[in-house]
Amino acid sequence: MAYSEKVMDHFSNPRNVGEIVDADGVGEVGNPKCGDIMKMYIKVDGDVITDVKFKTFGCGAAIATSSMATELVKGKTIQEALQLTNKAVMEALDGLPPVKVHCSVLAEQAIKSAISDYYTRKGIDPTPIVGPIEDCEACHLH
Amino acid sequence: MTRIVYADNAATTSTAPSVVKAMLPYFTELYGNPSSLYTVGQEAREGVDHARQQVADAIGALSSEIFFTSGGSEADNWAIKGIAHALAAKGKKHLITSAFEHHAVLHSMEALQKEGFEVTLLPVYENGLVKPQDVADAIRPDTALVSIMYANNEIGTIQPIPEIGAICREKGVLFHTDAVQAIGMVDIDVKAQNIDLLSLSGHKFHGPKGIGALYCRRGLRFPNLIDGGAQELNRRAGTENVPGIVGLGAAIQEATADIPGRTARIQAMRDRLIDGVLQIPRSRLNGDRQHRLAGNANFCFEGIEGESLLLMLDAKGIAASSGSACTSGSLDPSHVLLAIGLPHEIAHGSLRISLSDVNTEEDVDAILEALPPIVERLRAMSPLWERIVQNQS
Amino acid sequence: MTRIVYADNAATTSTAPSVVKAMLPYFTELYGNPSSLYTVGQEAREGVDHARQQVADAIGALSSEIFFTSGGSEADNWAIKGIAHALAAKGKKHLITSAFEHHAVLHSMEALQKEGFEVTLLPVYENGLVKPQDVADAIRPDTALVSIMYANNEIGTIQPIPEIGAICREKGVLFHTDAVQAIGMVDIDVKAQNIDLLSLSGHKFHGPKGIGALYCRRGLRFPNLIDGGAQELNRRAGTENVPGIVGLGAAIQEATADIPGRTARIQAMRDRLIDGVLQIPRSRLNGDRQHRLAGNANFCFEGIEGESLLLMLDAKGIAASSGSACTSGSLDPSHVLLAIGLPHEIAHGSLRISLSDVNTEEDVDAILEALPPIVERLRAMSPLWERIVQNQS
Ligand SMILES: Cc1ncc(COP(=O)(O)O)c(C=O)c1O
Ligand SMILES: Cc1ncc(COP(=O)(O)O)c(C=O)c1O
Ligand code: FES
Ligand code: FES
Repeated sequence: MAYSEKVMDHFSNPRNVGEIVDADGVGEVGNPKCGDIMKMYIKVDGDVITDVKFKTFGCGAAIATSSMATELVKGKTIQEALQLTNKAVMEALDGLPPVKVHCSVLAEQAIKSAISDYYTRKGIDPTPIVGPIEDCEACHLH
Repeated sequence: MTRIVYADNAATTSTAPSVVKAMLPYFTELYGNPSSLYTVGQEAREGVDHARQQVADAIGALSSEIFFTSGGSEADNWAIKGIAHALAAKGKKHLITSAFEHHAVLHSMEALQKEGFEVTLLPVYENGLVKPQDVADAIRPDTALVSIMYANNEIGTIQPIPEIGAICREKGVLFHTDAVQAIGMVDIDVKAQNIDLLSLSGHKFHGPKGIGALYCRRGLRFPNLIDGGAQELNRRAGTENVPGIVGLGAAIQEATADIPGRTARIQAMRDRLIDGVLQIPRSRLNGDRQHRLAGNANFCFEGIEGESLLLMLDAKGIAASSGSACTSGSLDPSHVLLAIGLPHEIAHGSLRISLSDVNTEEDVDAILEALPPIVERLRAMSPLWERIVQNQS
Repeated sequence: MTRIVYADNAATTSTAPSVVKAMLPYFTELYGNPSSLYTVGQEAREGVDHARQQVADAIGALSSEIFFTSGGSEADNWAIKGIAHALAAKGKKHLITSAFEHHAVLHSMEALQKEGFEVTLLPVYENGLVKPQDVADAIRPDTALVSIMYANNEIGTIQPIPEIGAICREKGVLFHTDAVQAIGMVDIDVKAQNIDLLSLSGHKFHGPKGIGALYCRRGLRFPNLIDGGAQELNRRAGTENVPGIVGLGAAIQEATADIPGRTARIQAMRDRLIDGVLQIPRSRLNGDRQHRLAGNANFCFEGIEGESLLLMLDAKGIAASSGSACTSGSLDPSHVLLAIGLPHEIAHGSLRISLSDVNTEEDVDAILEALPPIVERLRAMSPLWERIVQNQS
């Protein structure tokens, strides 16, 4: 498997684990059948994400990508957070083994899903802003 | 430095120092080709012959019935594909196996399916045991081979091999067993147990990696998997891996010298481990507790995923596994745990701890100390666990 | 005690002490299963990855194109049977090889013939060389594979592989070469020489027995020989023989580090040997003298039989061979010598002396001293020799 040191660091000491009780948006992606669920909580002030927390059921890469994704969006505007790609998450972690790429996709989608929920709660249709949140490609295999 | 607790002996074992010692002369002194006439070749030949006798003695076979292979996978492939191809000529194109065999068996079967063979996969039920009656019921006039493993590599369940052997003999169907996990743990007698073909692999009982054997009952003929030179009575080509063969012989002799004594010690540690681990809420032991390899313990912990668990155990110096080593690159949950009826989300959270005679009570202590807080920590960050707890309350 | 002169390095070589040293930690310390996540498994994985790179570098391949096998025979079987089966689906059921390939190739071809494949055996002429034009002429629209060995194991002739590779590439036919004897003796570059598949075996260049590799050009897909776990990118199942793989890597690196320097030294000894031996009346060197492995000398002595010669040499502490080791159990004369046109009675009297970098000038002296009287003695008791001498006078 050979995870990078960064991955192991974020796995062993995940940043921003937990939940935000009075979150402004909560998103959950994945599916227990395939062994991964990510749940993201965001707190928004104006259009800035002031706090973010996650909970993840999944492999080492799932936990590390969740942790890294929260780091990358914390303090950013919603627009900036929406630009976050799974590639950026992977790069920030110094790469992932090929079979684990989908875990980073999950992290990108978890952030988007939380932002979607934030808009929905405000009575705004998130679809034109956030775009569709597609199923994990690997999921179709099951 | 953290002390390393190696608790993945079902994946592979350390080579015993006595085995390495037996092998060493064959690298640099007795390095001749055993097929050669001259002295240095004949010395190598003697090493090979002696090891063949050691393997034969360990399972109640004749030395002429033992053929060395590169490991358990090759032995499985050779036996299954070989018998299938030999009997297809007589119109027998039906094979019987179980749903939770090792991939070396299952994928050989799949390759044969593509060639037009028909394969019946027997169920293994919640306890992880094949029912002999199911075997009897599945046998048809065109059945070429029954292949049922002696003991499962993930959940450690020991199959009713003597009963299955008797049924196959009575019905005149050939019987292969993958005994890779069973050697040194269970009394095996191929004659008394009516076994026609048996696979074994050195590195599972403190022998070297890359060497194994197929026992093949006298008189059974089927095509080679590896054609070429006249080695192994013309049935398995390739210059003999002399140090490996000598190591396999030494290791199997040690592992089978006193099976009751060996397993009693391992099982006592294993039982304390099981009792301790099952204190963790919402944990379960997978596979029958009685018909079980002495060293095997396989658990599921609801709400957490296996790989994270392993990585955290590794950080504490504990080497264990989830599923089997050869599938750890894949995203799919263990086919073995699915075969005993576990739902996907639970099958993802399994932990296999496998002990051998090199483990100690201190190893068990270390695992029992490290495991509960890790499970707790992973559950604390698991949204699935959150859901399970909410549903419960 | 007589000093042992080991002069059968084409049959097998002693494992270099440096190679054994590289292997040793992987038995008792870094014994983990390379497919495992935890540290002791990942350390083993690093050893395997490093060795894969060493093998790749030695032949100009990418590390992802190297698949470890249990030796040269398995690699030959896998390449030939695999490609044949893959291309049969496209209607390509014709194979081309030469008459004097190793049995691992020839018997694989025969097994395919029984399945309905057609095989063309190219001639090798008196000099023991395949003509590239013959290859070009034999290729048909339904040709699946050309398999020509890099260097012959008995008479040491080096084939025009780059020319054959170019022809195959131009005609769009896959090209496999058995390079088991050539590694460390000839500059091999699979890309420049248009080689699609190449077999090699560790024990021919002071690596361990029971480990080899198949180079397989990127993108080439064909069925596995050994199905099972996900090892070797899902293409060759079985727990990796980690010590063997590490030893293979170390050995191939040493053998190929300075091929010109290594072969010059060996060849100087070999040439003195040939010149000396050919002083014996009615002796001949088999195979082309120029296009020849640096360590190989293969002679025929009229009127005497190979086995007696070997036993008498052995009594003098000299280990050499007649034919190849893996056929020494058989009574048939070497198919290689028959292929270069020797009559049966002469083909029975061959002697192969094969030197390596562990040999010394003293070894050559010893052989040159021992051989002539032995030949004389055997001839003195040979009725065949009597007849030869009578016909001559
Ligand atoms: C040319 C050639 N091919 C194949 C082989 C087979 O290699 P192995 O015995 O390692 O399987 C040998 C030697 O035995 C050989 O010399
Ligand atoms: C039950 C069983 N069969 C077959 C094998 C394959 O053996 P090897 O990896 O030595 O080829 C293994 C272990 O890997 C096993 O546990
Ligand atoms: S999240 Fe499932 S494998 Fe990584
Ligand atoms: S979320 Fe199921 S495999 Fe990715």
